[in-house]
Amino acid sequence: MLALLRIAKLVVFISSSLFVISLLPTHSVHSQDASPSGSNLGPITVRAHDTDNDAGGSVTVEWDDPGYEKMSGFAGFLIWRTNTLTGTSDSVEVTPFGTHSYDDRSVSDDSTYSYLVAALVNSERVMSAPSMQVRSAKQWFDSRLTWVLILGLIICGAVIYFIESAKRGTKLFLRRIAGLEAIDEAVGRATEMGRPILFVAGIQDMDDVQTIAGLTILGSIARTVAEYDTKINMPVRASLVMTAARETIKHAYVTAGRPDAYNDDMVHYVTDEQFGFVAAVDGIMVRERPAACFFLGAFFAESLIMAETGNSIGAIQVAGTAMPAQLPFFVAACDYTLIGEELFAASAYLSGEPRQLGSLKGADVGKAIAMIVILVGVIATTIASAWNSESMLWIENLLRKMFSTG
Amino acid sequence: MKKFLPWIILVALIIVVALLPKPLEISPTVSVIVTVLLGLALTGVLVMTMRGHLIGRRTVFLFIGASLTLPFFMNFQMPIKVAPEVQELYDAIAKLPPGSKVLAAFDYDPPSAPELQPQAEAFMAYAFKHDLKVIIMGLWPQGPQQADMAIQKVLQQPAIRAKNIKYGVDYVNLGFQSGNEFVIQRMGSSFRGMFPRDIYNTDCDKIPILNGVDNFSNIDFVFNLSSGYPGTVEWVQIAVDRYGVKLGAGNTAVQAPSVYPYLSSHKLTGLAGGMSGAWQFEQATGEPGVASTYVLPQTFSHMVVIGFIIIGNVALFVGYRKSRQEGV
Amino acid sequence: MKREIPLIITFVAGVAFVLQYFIPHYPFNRFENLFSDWFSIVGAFAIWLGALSLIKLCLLNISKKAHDWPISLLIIVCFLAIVVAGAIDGFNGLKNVPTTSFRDPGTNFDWLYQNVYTPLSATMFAILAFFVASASYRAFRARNTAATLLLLSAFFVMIGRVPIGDYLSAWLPPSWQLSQWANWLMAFPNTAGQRAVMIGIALGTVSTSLRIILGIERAHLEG
Amino acid sequence: MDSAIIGTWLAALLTLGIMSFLYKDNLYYKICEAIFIGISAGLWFITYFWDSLYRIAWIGVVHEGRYVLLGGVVLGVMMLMRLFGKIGWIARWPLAFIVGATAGLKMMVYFTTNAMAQIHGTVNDTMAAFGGSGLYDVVGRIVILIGTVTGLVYFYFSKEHKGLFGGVAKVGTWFLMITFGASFGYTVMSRMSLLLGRIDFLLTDWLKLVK
Repeated sequence: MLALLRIAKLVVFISSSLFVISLLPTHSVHSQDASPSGSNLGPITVRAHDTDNDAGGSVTVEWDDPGYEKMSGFAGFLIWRTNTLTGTSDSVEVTPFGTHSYDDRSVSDDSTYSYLVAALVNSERVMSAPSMQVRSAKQWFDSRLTWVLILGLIICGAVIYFIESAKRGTKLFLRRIAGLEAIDEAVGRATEMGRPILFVAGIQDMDDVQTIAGLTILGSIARTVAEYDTKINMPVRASLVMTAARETIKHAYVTAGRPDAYNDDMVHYVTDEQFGFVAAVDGIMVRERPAACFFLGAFFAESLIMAETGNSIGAIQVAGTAMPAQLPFFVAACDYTLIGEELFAASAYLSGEPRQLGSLKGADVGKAIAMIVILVGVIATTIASAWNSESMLWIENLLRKMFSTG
Repeated sequence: MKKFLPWIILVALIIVVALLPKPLEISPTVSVIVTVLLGLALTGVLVMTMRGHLIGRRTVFLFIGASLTLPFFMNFQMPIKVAPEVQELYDAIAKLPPGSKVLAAFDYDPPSAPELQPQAEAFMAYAFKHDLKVIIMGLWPQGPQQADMAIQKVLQQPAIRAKNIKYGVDYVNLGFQSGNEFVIQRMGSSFRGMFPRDIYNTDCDKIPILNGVDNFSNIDFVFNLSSGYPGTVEWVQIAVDRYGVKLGAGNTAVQAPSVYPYLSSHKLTGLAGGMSGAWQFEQATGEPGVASTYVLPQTFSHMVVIGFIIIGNVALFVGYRKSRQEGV
Repeated sequence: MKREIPLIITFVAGVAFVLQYFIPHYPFNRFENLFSDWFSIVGAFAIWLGALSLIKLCLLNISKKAHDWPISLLIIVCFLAIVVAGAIDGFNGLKNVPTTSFRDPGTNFDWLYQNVYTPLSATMFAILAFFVASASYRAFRARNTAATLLLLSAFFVMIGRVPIGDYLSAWLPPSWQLSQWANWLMAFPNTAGQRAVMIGIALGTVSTSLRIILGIERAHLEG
Repeated sequence: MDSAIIGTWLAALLTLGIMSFLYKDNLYYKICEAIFIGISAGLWFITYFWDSLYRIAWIGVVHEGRYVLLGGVVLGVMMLMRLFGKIGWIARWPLAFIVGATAGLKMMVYFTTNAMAQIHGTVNDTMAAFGGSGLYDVVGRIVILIGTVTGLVYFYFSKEHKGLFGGVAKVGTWFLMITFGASFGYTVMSRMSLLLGRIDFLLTDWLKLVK
């Protein structure tokens, strides 16, 4: 049985090889005949295959140039396509100098195609043999992202593992973040002074994770505010944020047992315009003189205008953002600043919920991996370049491959 | 009396301005005197601060205002040196052969125009003079309008007017498309899908310059002028990372530091950052424009800010010594 | 049920959008575009809530004859003026062949945009210059090591980025001049700090996103 | 007077009005602020109307037959239910969808372009340090290595900043401070440029003092 199968395979192989061989010479002769006088360059070989990692509708054509590009009068390669189901042919594209592959995105997944590539030299066409038949297809997985998937699963797995173990009651150590105590202190001072607090959750919409982190912090601040019966004023720049912030504060008031003290106007929309919003916030600051200002979310250039105005009225200011460009201004003008990741961590800290804290531990695993990878990579490179170590070179290349995203 | 002081100053200022000759220009000698006076005033502030009188915000504001206004009337020349990342940007553009298709993404609005508009003008002038075909688009609603303003301005240059630049042949403005980075994403598969018509509602199939342009592989260079989100970061993340285009950028000075990592990882080919990037770019392309007239006021204001920082630190140091002496 | 459904929606949407990142196959390849379209449509509806909140507060001020009530009236007048101008310009534009936009040059909307909106927003942005100066006067003091480093690096970048930096250091060999120091500072130590912040932010985003998807972080959905 | 001159005067007066805030809060500023809020809120309102409701939803559904966009309309209408007390809770559904989708989308984008690409960049930079392209590069790339790793140590929450670990974290904060200083220094220039633009407008276009 097995022997039969082998024989069958051999027959197929030989006959197909013969078929290909029978085709080849005629075409190469043809192409040499057609080539411009004085040159005896070999044929252009063409391969066509389904474009990898895409949503279908695209075929990649690749070819080798035996040297036509170097000839004077070379004008480009013409790509010629035949739809083998309908038999229609058309030219697809003329590629410029130096290009040896082309993604034909005008194909249909329901047809099969065959491609020819012709070198255009002095208004002559030097044709290649036709490529094998090819059909484009959709892929279910982008194989370039394999390492992203693996590393992502490790980190997400770590986050979920620590969330679960925190849920089961495992004590997790996390160092304290300077600035978090300041939040309660600031609310307390506003209460003492009988002045309102001002909360700005950044100027981005709900499609920014920083805004959501800011709202979570708002949740715990609002609980304290509700208990102390302090006034809170929250101007917002996007209507969706307004709705979400109202939900957040309302929930805090309900939890604190004072649903009657809640009022929708605590959160009010001003304008979607960045600087119009700033003008309004500045106005609120100098007129209402809040005792504490919170700037937690995604900020842009307005960060310093608000923080300096807040500084000039002598408010306690706590800021936090993951916009690297704005951090310096908050650091310079505010009393406490949550730097980058600390903004995301703060919401978990303040909730005090073990599951939230567990997720921070998971992110730390990611940082540990990052540090180890960087250090291993550096040591491997050093050894590889100093002693020509093969195994170190292998590690170096593996790391490069793992983390290359392009 | 004190209540009316600002108004009196205001009225006096208006009278002075009305009496001034127009346009006003100060001779080099007077310029030097004004500079020295400004320096003396700063020294006065230093002495006051050392004696323990911290000056108020308003005095700082006044100094900044003066240091930015007065140099406009002065006559000085400052040498300009081109930074390597600006040179890299210029080299990348200069390497493009005539007829190359350049996608210019205008992702900023009027507030950032002082920094980015000069870069836009220098770029457009260079492109027109060297026969680069420019395709304009914007991820910010006001971006394409800024592009149009830059074009109208450079088209008035005699050398460019002589080239007989034609809309649709030498450049096209595709307008704004909402959707932030998703727009770039979709352009990766099809430009037409995202921009079926140009800003004037003309079908893109009828615009000669767009012939054969359907995705990033038909574009030789992308030049992005950006002042925030969406901007250069998104272009790097999607157009460069996923579609491998060559990208150069002009950024506001604030945005620039956050894209430096991409410059050293070679995802970004050249960067002009802020106003100094603008005048260096003007210098590199040989298109001196408005940025070059800002060199002097900019330098003055820098000096004043640095002066204030030094004053603050001298005061701190003197205060520190004093408190130690008193402690002993 | 009222509480569970939003959490289920969040979970399903979150997982679907993680998956679409890896799957080029239809319909996953359409998700990002679909989200951007849906998001801007929802935004267009939601802005009614915002605008009504703004107008309500202004009307409240006016009816109470609050201290600044004419200012509130001015806000409503300006709001309506540009909305009406934009609406009329837009509908007129639909009649043209080919259609024109409400923000084309020459429309009333454009006049308001150019002469009212632009100077206001540019000036609000520009007064930052004053605040930067007053903040640096106060904050850039060499109080401790960290503050000294902040001060020094700001100093080198500031002076290295204007011609006068090279003017002052002209006596040094070209590769040691102040602009080179500024370039080096921007290219290396600055990149290092940026990278640490960026990697931290990325991991913070991952853990926050997971908390959101798993329904642990849900302050915005309760109430 | 033609509308261009009125426009220039209006723009100049509004510019001065905003600047008067630097002296102190006053009626002139309040008026400019009110105009700004009203005009800009209206501007976004009408822009959303034409760009999203008309151009995406109406054209998309009615003219192009993309019925999938109706999903967005449904979510939008749910959002508006906020206005009607009883059924207002349904506004949480669109919110839940947007937040969930954002979380999924941003998680992967940040993970690849911020975390992975930056780790890759750091390893690559250090490798390039051995290329021997002069002191400038070699020292710089080693600085990148030290700065990135110590900076990450600062953001590590699971261990108290004490002893050697605390020392390393301290170096990390130094790098953060250098980064912040550089950004700040760079920004000073940028901000001056913006103000220059306004002063240029006042002096040139309005007062005509400068050519």
